[in-house]
Amino acid sequence: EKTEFKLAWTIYVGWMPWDYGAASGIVDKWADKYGIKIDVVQVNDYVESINQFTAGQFDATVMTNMDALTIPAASGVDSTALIVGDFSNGNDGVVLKGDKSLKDIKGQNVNLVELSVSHYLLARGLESVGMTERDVTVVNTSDADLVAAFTTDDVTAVTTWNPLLSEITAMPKTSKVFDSSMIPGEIIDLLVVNTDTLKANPKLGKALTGAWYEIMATMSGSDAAAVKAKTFMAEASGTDLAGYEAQLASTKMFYKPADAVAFTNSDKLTATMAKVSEFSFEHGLLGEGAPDAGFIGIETPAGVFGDKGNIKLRFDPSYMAMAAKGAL
Amino acid sequence: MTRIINRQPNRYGRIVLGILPFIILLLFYLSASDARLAENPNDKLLPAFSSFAEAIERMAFEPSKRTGEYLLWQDTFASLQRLAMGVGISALIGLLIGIGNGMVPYMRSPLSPLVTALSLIPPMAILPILFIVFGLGEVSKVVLIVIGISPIIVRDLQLRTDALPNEQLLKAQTLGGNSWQIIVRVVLPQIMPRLIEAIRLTLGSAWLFLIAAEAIAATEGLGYRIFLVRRYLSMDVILPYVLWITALAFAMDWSLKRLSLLAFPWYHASKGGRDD
Amino acid sequence: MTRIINRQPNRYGRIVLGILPFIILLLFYLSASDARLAENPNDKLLPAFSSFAEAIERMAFEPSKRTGEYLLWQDTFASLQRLAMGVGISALIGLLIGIGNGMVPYMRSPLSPLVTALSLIPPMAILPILFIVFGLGEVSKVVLIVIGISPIIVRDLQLRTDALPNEQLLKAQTLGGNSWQIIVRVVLPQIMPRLIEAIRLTLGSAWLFLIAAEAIAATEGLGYRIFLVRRYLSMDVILPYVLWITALAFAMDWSLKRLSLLAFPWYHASKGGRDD
Amino acid sequence: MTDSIIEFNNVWKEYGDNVVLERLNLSVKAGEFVSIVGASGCGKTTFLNLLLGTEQATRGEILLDGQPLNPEPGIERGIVFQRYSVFPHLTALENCMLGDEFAGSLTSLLLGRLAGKAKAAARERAMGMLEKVGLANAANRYPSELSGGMQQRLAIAQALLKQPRILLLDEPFGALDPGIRKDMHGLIGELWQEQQLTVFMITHDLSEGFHLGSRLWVFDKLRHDPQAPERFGAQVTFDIPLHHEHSSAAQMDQLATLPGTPKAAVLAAS
Amino acid sequence: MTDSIIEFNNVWKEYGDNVVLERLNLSVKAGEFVSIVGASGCGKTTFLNLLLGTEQATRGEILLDGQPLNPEPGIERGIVFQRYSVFPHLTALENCMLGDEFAGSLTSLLLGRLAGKAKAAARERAMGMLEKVGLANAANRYPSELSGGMQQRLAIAQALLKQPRILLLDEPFGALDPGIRKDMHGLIGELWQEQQLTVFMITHDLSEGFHLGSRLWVFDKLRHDPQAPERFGAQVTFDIPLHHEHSSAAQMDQLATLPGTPKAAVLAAS
Ligand SMILES: Nc1ncnc2c1ncn2[C@@H]1O[C@H](COP(=O)(O)OP(=O)(O)OP(=O)(O)O)[C@@H](O)[C@H]1O
Ligand SMILES: Nc1ncnc2c1ncn2[C@@H]1O[C@H](COP(=O)(O)OP(=O)(O)OP(=O)(O)O)[C@@H](O)[C@H]1O
Ligand SMILES: [Mg+2]
Ligand SMILES: [Mg+2]
Repeated sequence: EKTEFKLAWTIYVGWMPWDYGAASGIVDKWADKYGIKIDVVQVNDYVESINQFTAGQFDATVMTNMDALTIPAASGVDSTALIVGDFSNGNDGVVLKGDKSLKDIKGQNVNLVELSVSHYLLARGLESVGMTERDVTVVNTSDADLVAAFTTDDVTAVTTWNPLLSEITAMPKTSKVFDSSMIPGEIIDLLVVNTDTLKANPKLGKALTGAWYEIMATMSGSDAAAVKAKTFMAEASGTDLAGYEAQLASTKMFYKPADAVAFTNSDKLTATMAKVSEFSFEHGLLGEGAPDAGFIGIETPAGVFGDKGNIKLRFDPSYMAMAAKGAL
Repeated sequence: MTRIINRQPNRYGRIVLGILPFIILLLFYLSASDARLAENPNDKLLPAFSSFAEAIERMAFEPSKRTGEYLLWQDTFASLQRLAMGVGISALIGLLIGIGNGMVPYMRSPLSPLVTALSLIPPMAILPILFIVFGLGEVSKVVLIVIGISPIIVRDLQLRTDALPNEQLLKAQTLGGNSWQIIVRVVLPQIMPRLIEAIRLTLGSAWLFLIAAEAIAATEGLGYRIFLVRRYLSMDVILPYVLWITALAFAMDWSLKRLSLLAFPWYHASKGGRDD
Repeated sequence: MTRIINRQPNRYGRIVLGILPFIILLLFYLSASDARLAENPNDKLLPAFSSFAEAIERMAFEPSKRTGEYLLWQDTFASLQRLAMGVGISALIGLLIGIGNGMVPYMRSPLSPLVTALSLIPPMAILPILFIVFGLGEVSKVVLIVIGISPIIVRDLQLRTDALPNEQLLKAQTLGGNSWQIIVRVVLPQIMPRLIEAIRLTLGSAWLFLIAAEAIAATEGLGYRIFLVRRYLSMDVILPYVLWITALAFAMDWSLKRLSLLAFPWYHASKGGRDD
Repeated sequence: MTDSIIEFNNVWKEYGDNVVLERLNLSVKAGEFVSIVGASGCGKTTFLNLLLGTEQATRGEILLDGQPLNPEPGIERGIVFQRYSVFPHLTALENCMLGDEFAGSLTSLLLGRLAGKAKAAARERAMGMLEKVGLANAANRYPSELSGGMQQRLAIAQALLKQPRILLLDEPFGALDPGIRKDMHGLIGELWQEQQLTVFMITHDLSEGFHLGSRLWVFDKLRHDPQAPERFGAQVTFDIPLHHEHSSAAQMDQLATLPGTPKAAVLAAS
Repeated sequence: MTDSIIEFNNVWKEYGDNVVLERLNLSVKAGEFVSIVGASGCGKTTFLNLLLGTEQATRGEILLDGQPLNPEPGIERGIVFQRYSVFPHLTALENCMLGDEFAGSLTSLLLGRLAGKAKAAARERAMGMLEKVGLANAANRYPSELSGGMQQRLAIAQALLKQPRILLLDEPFGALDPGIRKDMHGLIGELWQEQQLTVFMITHDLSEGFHLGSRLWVFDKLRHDPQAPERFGAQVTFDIPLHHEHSSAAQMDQLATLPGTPKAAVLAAS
């Protein structure tokens, strides 16, 4: 029986708790409790970490709902969203130079990480003002270089996430014309586990969920322990406490498992995933063989979107529910 | 002949032996791919050959649904244009500064240490600075190539200029040549074949920088496509692209070699015909 | 002496001229930085020298709050270790296959075309494949360096082995040497200084690959740090890191040159003392 | 013919369509010193390569002591080239010890080195030979620190230490200054007498050939096809026994008038 | 002294502490052919460099036609080295035209090339000279396609086309085979007579020096310091006028017995 598991995380406000959890021993504590070992690995490059998950190198990896659909699920790897950690509530945004509104984006080059949630956000933003992607030119730009890119004259519009977003909006003469708070609950940060692995090893699900909500409890307070935890996370992501707090402010963290369960159980999640599927299909992300947006089935507590015979992405609130009941 | 260093395969044997490792690699891939696909038919890591064929068909011979362009050719054209500009500018810089440094002591004194220092800076580390100075457009991609390879070309051509027999330069002076005439008629033509060698040598790095730059900011190009489809692990696109780049690199190297043989027969004759 | 190609600055003039461009660059930076900071005191693009000092102090001489380590040294150590392993393994491969290909026709026939093909593949393009095959640990970083530079070293050493005068090998055979003895006593020692040259030549690429690999998968290392702080445009950290890498690269190059001069005096004597 | 050390029986050498040597029927006795002259490109080096074993005869057979020649260079045949005959990474002494180091026991097979007593013995033998060729003082110098003449002495010393039956010399003094050349002639003459060697020496300098050899061969084509010069190969057109005290001027004049002799060579020697 | 073309007045040449040449007081008349011999490293090439203008005298002065020598190589002094004196990327004809192409008007200044009539004229002159040195058939070949001797002919032709007052030769035939050397001697002798040149030729071959020169200089050190050989420089220890039909054997024997003469050279020439 498998007792050693690997979890990959990348630097992002909603995922920094895993680093703290590993460093403070919380993850080990819960792993010991269930008699397993969990290796928490930082991966610098977000896409690479998901690719590795898809290739089977990691058992659990942090990613957004859209990437969970388009990378592992689209590659035929049955994946389960074990923990719904947060959703972006202003953490992703569209920024223009000068005193502008979203309509002014027409005809501009927009620098962003193509095919990522930024791309999705832009599409949703354009939709809100009656435009489509054809009204702009998307320029694929590595996230690490977006900030530097924005300082140059030929870059006038970007779509990106934090901490890059706050670096960019901190520059003079910029306007944030659209952000994820205008589409709340559509960009969701998950911990995704390989479904087969989870089925065979429910202990892994229990240990991870238990650890996560212990970390949440620690950092959600306002005592010294919370400050210490958040300072740690701030430094690991290359900023300071104030910077990290600012990022947290635009993130709707589900500190309590019950909130996460409620969010997962709602109908809205199914509708969101339908929108995401639609977007992904249009951009060819569901694979060349996909005949329509419903090609890959997505199972949520409220129902299944798409092909029931080809379910590859599952939202499973049962472990979070156990945490809510204190049953872990 | 019994010593292993003296034993030569015949012509036929050489060809068979040369092809052998490629066949082994191919078989190895096929069996690994089959094994993975048997387990998960949607696996994208080691696609079957039919998937490659489809991907090539799609990228090269069908217009893209989104833009109506033939992606492979569009990417190839964009990348080759950048590469040609980057390498061309580097060659020009290499010629000017390399020959200048080699011939004019008053130019060499200030420039040679600078070029040495520049050649040591890893270009990838200063990418952000490049973007800030040159923007995200075509310029920065070309500049990355230039920064990456021109110090090498400069240093190489400087050495080659130094290595020209001093006798020739003295002789040219006794024939009444002034500095400029000697550079134009005696040095430059002799450095040209060496320039081609230097370009052949640095072409690999040039590709590297091109791909790195395209991975960071682009809307088309071979490197752009590879790093874009990496997002959904489309090995069926990545591998043909890698092979295509390799083929392009080979074709360029070969053409440069041919060009040199045609244009500078005297150079290859005096080298005694040993070319790799 | 009136021709510009004959005019030589004296020793003093050479030193002054050599330093001049660096001073100009420095002054240029200072004025640009002042101008930007005057406009926006929070500007991160061209930090003042005081910011550099603070950043260096923070990275090199204060323990990190998170891990209690001195980051600069930790990064340096991690990167150098990877570099040493990558270059070391490449050197070994280069020696084995380079000398083997150069000396044993039955080895050269199958391997030489393969090495040529491999050397044309741009390693950056196959990065995704590497990570999948070798994982995200130390191995994949070392492997990227090895894949990137060992074909170059192999080809170089193969050419150098080929270029050994055939007379020497015949003489060794008439002295009764068998294949192995000739390789060990005649070929290997003569290839060693050339190996050092090949390493010096490829060290720049090795750094490049190291930085590229660390940018994607690492939790420490010079490339990782630059990549990490790039998101915040922390030029006050990036620039000292770039200079530090440049200094390290220079120190390595210099040490290798010294080592070669000390260990292989016969090689440098017969080259006639012209070393760059 | 049984007392001859080397025998060529109707030997031909062709490279593809290019016939380089044809119908060689030669026999050389142990202790002879054969000087070989001939126009550039006529096949002298090819002839030496046949003897050395790096090239195989296209037709015919070459016998050493009545046995077919080992088709690979070996210790029974020593060689000195015009250049590159010593190892630049070894000192003079190490160059001379190398032959013995190849021939030892286990460490020798594994590493090509000797240890302990065997090493000391090899060093002694090497020093003795260095002394004989006048390089004792330069034992610890690398070839790049030796003059051209000293390098060739070293090459000869190195070859002789293996006590070869045959010594092959391909223009051994071609790159030396005239003065130094004279000294080398003295040396090689002495060593030849002393070690009872059979020597084949190619030279471009006819006077050198006369001076040193006990027998002079002139290589040239007997048959010519102006349209296809590669159709016919060279043979030994003159085989002249030389009686020291040296060949008479008459002998040389006679040679100069014969069609097969390269004019330049005769002029240079006169 | 006024009719001398070249005059050395107490010329010294030192590299740091190393005195290479000392107290040279020499005078050469127009039309003389000075052969220069001396041991290797004694400063012959340095002497030629002083004449050429690539090295400056540390003390003393060198006069050309009574005027201080232009301290830079120029068209009044032609030179031929042992090797590398022709341009490998130009055909024989182009090599010969180069001197004229440097001397034309605008295009020549900008590109080092001639156009139209001037070019045709230069080509004609070059062909004439190639014919004179026997290279007319090889006009369109690159140096790498020429033999060593032909390359040196070409180098001489190229130098003479600028009609230099002085021709400097640094072992011009040192790398040639003996036979070819003889031909070259004939050529250079003819050209010297015909073009009224003043020639300085360094050679290692004493017989060559005697054969060609109208005057022979032997460079050697008069003073020796065994502890510090670099303390004293070489001078012209013998200055021998040579009367053609050639120098007598007696003259050479006398030379051989003198202490300053390199033995090897005399032996080689005998
Ligand atoms: N490996 C080879 N393959 C084909 N042709 C060869 C080979 N080696 C020599 N030849 C040809 O054989 C002929 C004789 O060459 P060889 O080197 O024996 O001449 P040589 O008499 O030694 O000349 P030199 O005096 O210039 O050294 C030449 O025409 C040469 O082109
Ligand atoms: N540029 C230089 N700097 C320092 N020393 C030099 C320089 N050029 C020559 N020498 C020294 O001057 C001396 C004479 O050298 P030169 O080349 O003139 O000798 P040479 O007579 O031409 O010898 P060879 O017959 O070998 O050509 C040598 O000791 C050499 O080391
Ligand atoms: Mg030969
Ligand atoms: Mg000289």
